[in-house]
Amino acid sequence: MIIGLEHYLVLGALLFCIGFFIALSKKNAVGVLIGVELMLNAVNLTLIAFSRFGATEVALSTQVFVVFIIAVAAAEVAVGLALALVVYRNRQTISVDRTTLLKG
Amino acid sequence: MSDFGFHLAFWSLAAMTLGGASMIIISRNLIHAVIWLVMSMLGIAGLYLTLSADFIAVVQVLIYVGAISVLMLFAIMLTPRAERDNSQNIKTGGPAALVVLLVMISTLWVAIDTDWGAVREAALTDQARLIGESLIKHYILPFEIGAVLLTAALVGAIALARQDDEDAAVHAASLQAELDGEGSVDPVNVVDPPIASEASDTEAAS
Amino acid sequence: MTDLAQLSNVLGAWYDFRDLNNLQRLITEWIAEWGPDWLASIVTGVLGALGILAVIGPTLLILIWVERKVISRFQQRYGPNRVGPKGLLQPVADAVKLILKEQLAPRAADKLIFFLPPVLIFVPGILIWGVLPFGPRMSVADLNVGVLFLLAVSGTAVLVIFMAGWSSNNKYALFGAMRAVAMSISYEVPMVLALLTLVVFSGTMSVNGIVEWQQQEDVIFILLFPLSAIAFFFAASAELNRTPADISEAESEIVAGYHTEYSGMRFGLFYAVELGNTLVVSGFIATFFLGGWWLWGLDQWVPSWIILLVKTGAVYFLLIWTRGTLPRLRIDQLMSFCWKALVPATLLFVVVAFVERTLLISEGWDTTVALPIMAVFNIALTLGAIMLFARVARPAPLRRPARIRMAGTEIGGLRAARQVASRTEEPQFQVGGD
Amino acid sequence: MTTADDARLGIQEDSHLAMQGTIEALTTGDGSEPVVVNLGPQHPSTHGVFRLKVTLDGEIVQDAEMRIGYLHRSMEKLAEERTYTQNIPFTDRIDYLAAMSNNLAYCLAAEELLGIKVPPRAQAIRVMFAELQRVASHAMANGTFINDCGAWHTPLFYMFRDRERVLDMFEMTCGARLTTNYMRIGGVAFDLPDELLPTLESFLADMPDRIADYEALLMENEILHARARGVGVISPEMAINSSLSGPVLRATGVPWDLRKANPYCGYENYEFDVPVGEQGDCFDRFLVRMAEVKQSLKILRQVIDNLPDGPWLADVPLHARPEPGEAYARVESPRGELGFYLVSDGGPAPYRFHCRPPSLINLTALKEMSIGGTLADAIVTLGSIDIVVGEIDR
Repeated sequence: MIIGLEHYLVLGALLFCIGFFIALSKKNAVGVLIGVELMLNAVNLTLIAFSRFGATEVALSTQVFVVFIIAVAAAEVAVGLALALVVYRNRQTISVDRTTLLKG
Repeated sequence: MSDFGFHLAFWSLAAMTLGGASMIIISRNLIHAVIWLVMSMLGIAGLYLTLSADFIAVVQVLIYVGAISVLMLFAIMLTPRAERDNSQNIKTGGPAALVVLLVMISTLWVAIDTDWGAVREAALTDQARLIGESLIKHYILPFEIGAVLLTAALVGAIALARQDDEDAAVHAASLQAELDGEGSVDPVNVVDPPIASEASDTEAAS
Repeated sequence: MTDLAQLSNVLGAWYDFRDLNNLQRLITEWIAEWGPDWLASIVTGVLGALGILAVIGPTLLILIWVERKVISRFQQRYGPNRVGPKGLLQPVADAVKLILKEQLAPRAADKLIFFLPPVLIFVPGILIWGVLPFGPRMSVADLNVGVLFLLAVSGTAVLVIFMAGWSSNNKYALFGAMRAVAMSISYEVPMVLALLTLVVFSGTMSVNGIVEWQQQEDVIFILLFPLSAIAFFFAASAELNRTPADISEAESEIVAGYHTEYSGMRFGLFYAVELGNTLVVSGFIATFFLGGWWLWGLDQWVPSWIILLVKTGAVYFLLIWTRGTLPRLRIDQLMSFCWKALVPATLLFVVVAFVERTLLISEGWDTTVALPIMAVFNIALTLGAIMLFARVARPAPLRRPARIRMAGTEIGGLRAARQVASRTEEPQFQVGGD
Repeated sequence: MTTADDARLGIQEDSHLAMQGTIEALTTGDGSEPVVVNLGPQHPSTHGVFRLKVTLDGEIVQDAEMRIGYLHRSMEKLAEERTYTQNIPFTDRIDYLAAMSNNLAYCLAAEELLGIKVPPRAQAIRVMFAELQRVASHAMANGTFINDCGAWHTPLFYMFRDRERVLDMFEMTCGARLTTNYMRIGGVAFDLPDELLPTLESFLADMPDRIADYEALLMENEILHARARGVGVISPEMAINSSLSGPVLRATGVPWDLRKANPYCGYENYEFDVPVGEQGDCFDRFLVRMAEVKQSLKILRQVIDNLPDGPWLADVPLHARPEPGEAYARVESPRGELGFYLVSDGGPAPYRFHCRPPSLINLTALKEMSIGGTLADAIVTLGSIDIVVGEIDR
């Protein structure tokens, strides 16, 4: 049978859920960031699938949109890791559940 | 592309992506997790190729595999070995799995059930040029805002990660205090460590 | 259609070696007649890959010999001449020796990540060859995002080096891996910017498109953008971890860097990929800046891939030359040189390229007249930039000249030292300083 | 994080990898523990079996601790059972890169103990071979120094080419290239062979333009400047306090050379100069060694021009028994002040045989020079001090 749009959507949904679960359950800040990355990638995949199987004039704008998502994701990871470093420096730990205290 | 080749590519790449992602959940060591992430990213880049979005595939490899994963590895290297535990939090694991299951069922049902009116037209050719032009022509404003965002993130990350001397002094003092067991040191009146006072006069030689 | 294409269509016979594409096209057409179409696509893929491996395999062996012989000539010695006629079988002997050696693995090493790198490091090494055009239609995959593909794949090599260094649980290897990662990440920026000037000027991102633009305009990019060529050359030699930037495997400092713990054929793989990468990068330098398979019309008679191999050989000799003679830079000097010298230089030339490109198109200047003027302007700009950098960016200790004085009659301790230092006449020996 | 802090901060203790144990005393600014790297006895650039335990914060050296003794052959004890003449071959193996200077220093000490006068021809021959040895040893020192800076052995091979010519001359006269064993108490073992002087003449004729090549190639090399200038700096006061000697001391600006300060073997009637550096960094040591080679060639020229003839060995009884007493003779070896201290109790063998190795004493300054620099700088500094492990461990 032909590889249609549904195949990619199912794949994207599965990937999103795995990323979501990782983001929720991991104890390490970097682990959470990995989860978030996976979720973003899943969204990109579904977007590109739509652009391929949708009407042509909509295809270009979705690809531009995906470029922006990738840029934002990169910026987000950079700032997230910098935050993790600062948290480590003050709390000597970056495990998410041990830094529950918002201290001034 | 011939049907058989396309099928082979799609299913192998799908297995690679989902396998990599699920291994992240299982692997104990954080660096293993990042390497499995890289594998699933490569899988996704391959999937973009099967969707004939070659510019996005190359950008994906360049940014995710080339830069972001190395950034994560650097972050992991900067924190000591004790923090490299990739284990789940057992207490919150249960409810999280429930929520994820709920989300999964709803998205899958929506994905399969609705009629997307998918039409398989010829893919765009020479996407790099088209994307470039549209970035400059129609999406010039988001393009500029994106540039500002990236610079802000860059400066922010550096400002956060950088450690100037005053912080170092506070930090070293608090560590020392903990060693001596006098409780925490308030950062205001931290005395700078005595700098080697006997400035050797080197006027003789130079 | 360039005249070459018409000519080869007329001839089009498989024995016309000026364009190896004929052979492949004939075979696929023959298969398409009787066999299923997926077999044809598989055969073309296999032929393309075999073509590349045919190029890499023997040249790697010969290159090991060439490199050792050329460096030995620099060092007033003979180089390998015992094994086989004039030492030609030395690389074979090395390979056999490495295969027979025992493959050690450190006990506490991370098994999975320790065994993967020697295999994975081949992936970028071979993938890059796909985009190198040997002739007008003779490139394995003429992607229209060729330049970006080249950068993306060479980016992944960094990750494999990190895995190798981190997993072998050895301090030297970890130092080597961290240095290699930090350096290649920061040297990717000048590489991207240097290629950006070419992409802007030739209008396409496909590597073959750049070569065809040079053929069309009868100019090679090294004349138009000399500083980008120098920056790309240095950044590429830094990516390849070759002197003067081979700090990630600096023998004198960290033994063998990230492949300290690898022995036997695993080390052999690392070594072979390193040479293969050097070959393909010198191929790309020849393609981007020296005009690749085109040489002012010579490519009508001489097969184009021979022209490319000759140019690649020339650039490869340059890489051996720098490796044989220059000492190594420290990691912080490399970083500061990259960010303080290469990045501004290439940024400058990106701006220059944009300006000149718009002049060419919007003003509609005739390229045969405009390009030489721009070339002269760019070369002057390059010399000016290098002079400025040499003067401005000298670190403090280098600003004062190093002076040697003769003590003459004052022999003694500190008092004599002050007398010698306070002497006013011209020191016997002065070096460096501005 | 002690448990008290946890309670105060209200953090539940469930992750089994919590930070146990106290923070080490030597923590760096941001709490990551420093790395201790072993530039172990088996390392390509430690010039022999010598271990440097380096504590690093990132690439910056915080502490460098030296471990020596891997090449200890207890020569000084063995020498006490052998007669004065039998000890001469030991001295070749103490500093195997400058055997002639070792022989010379030991023979001077023995002659002072025995009160023997050395004939003028022997003194001139001794000066000639001491200076030839300096040229060979400096060629080796500068070659390996640049090699530590990373140049792939190319300058090293050029300098080895000159060293080979000197070693051929040694082989011509005393049959051995490295462990020459050429000098005897009271003079030298054999007279000069006839073909030595022409070879020496051609050597002196070629060397100037060879040195001009090195100066052209190496002096203006920007990367060498970047790697060696301002690295491993030591101040004149510190140099004198830690009793450094040789090119390492002269590079800091202190003009101290034994051949001028306390002339031996007739150095006072040769006219030569003592090159002195200014900054006391690695590059100045390199320059001082280059200039010294030129001065040695000047001395060799003068030695050949007025080589006295006559006996080359004073008549000394085979088993001379010096009356009880002690003697200390020192020589300007290529690495610095090499001294031999002999105590005799009237017997045929020395009661005490001690050698002052310049490499060991110059090495003590390595820690002070390399702290604050990077790991690469420490290796370059070690190379510029030019140590010989045989001399350090004896």
